[in-house]
Amino acid sequence: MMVEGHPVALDPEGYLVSLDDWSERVAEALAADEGRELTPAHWEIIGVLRDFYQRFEAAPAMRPLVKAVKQALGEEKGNSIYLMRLFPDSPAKVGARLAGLPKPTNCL
Amino acid sequence: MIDVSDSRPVPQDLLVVLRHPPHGTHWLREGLDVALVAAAFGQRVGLLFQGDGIYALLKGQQAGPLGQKGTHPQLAMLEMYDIDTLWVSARGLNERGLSADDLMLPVVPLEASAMVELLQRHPHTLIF
Amino acid sequence: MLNYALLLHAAPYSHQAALSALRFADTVVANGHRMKTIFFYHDGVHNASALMAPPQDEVHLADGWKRLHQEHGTELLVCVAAGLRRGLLDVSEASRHGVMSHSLEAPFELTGVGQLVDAMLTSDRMITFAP
Amino acid sequence: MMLHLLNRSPRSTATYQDVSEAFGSDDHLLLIEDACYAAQPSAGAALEPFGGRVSVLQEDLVARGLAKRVDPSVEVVDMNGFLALTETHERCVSWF
Repeated sequence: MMVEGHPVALDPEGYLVSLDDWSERVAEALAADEGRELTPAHWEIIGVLRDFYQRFEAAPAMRPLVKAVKQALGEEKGNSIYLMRLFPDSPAKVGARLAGLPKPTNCL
Repeated sequence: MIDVSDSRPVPQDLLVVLRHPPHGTHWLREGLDVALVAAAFGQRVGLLFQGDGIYALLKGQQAGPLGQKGTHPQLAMLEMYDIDTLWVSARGLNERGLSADDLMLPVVPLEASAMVELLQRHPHTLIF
Repeated sequence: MLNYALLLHAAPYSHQAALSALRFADTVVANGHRMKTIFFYHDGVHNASALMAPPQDEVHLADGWKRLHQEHGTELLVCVAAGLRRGLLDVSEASRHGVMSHSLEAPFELTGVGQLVDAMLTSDRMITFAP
Repeated sequence: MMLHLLNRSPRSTATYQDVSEAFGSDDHLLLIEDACYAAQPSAGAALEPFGGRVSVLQEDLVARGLAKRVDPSVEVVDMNGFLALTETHERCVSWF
């Protein structure tokens, strides 16, 4: 994938090979790649995910993601319905990809 | 919220006993992974730190050489998985010259008799 | 009849524990119980290696586990997180991770730790064998 | 009532201490693999905390040349005996 003239390596599932490559432009390109456009609501959650990884060195499963969103953004966003609407299929996996976190290890 | 200040430990669905120190082996990491996954699946999980496993809780830990991940971020994350019941062997703590102030998370020290009861009262126990 | 699950942490040929677990599993079925699940975790994931080639005069552990599956329907579950780190990948994980080859085949299955929790909740007995 | 499986030589005193901390008055200890060495009379103190509720796995004992070196207080069981202990004890934990 090319972002602003620089190559960004992705693994076969579209996760960043090197987490240091992440930037907001890269996140937008990753989202465009799967036909999404990032709104301020998405960016809020991406921020929570990146903060989670900074603190705990792991991508969250769904349950702790909901809890982290609740703590950061309040009750109305800290629920799985809201997150599923923003990131259909699997908020924990899709979110981790867009936020430049390691691929969740499939343990969940 | 489960009240752990009671002298009788309140059993959870699963007790994970951690007996190995961080960094030297992968036991602690993989034991904590089981605890986290069980909690993500909605099980109530309690942790018991015994022997050198108590060193998992020591303050001031860092990543190891070559960026080896520590287990302290995993421990800090327990709260996000609603694992807030942490027991520690009182004897193990004393033998290592440690007190609760030296540890990164609040724990409930248990005397030997309470530890026996802890194991007896949990329906499932895994030791790492 | 009881449903048994085993949790195996030990690599083959490094420690007796893998042999102990296989011996125990054989004893479980010989006594009319059900050997429901064997979960391979920690270094135990190496028991699932399709590339294992021990000398002819030693027990072939991977074949031993497969025999339990074939004769008694035992599930052979390998922790995917522990396996990937240690080079145990099936065809789909190999392509998912862009590596050239795979080292794990049916009847071994790569699964999450959630399956271990499930095995614990749905079996009558869970016995751990560790190095 | 719990079955404790132990596989370490009695030289691993820390492991024996951890088991003894968690060993209840109705519990039973089964020595397998290198823990067979603890079944010798000379290992004496290692098994003191377990109040005579100790078995050892025969085939591991025999393999190690210890068949005739078992303390009389330790019960010798074969693999079927091992299985029987897991039948009568609802929960089993392993120390290593």
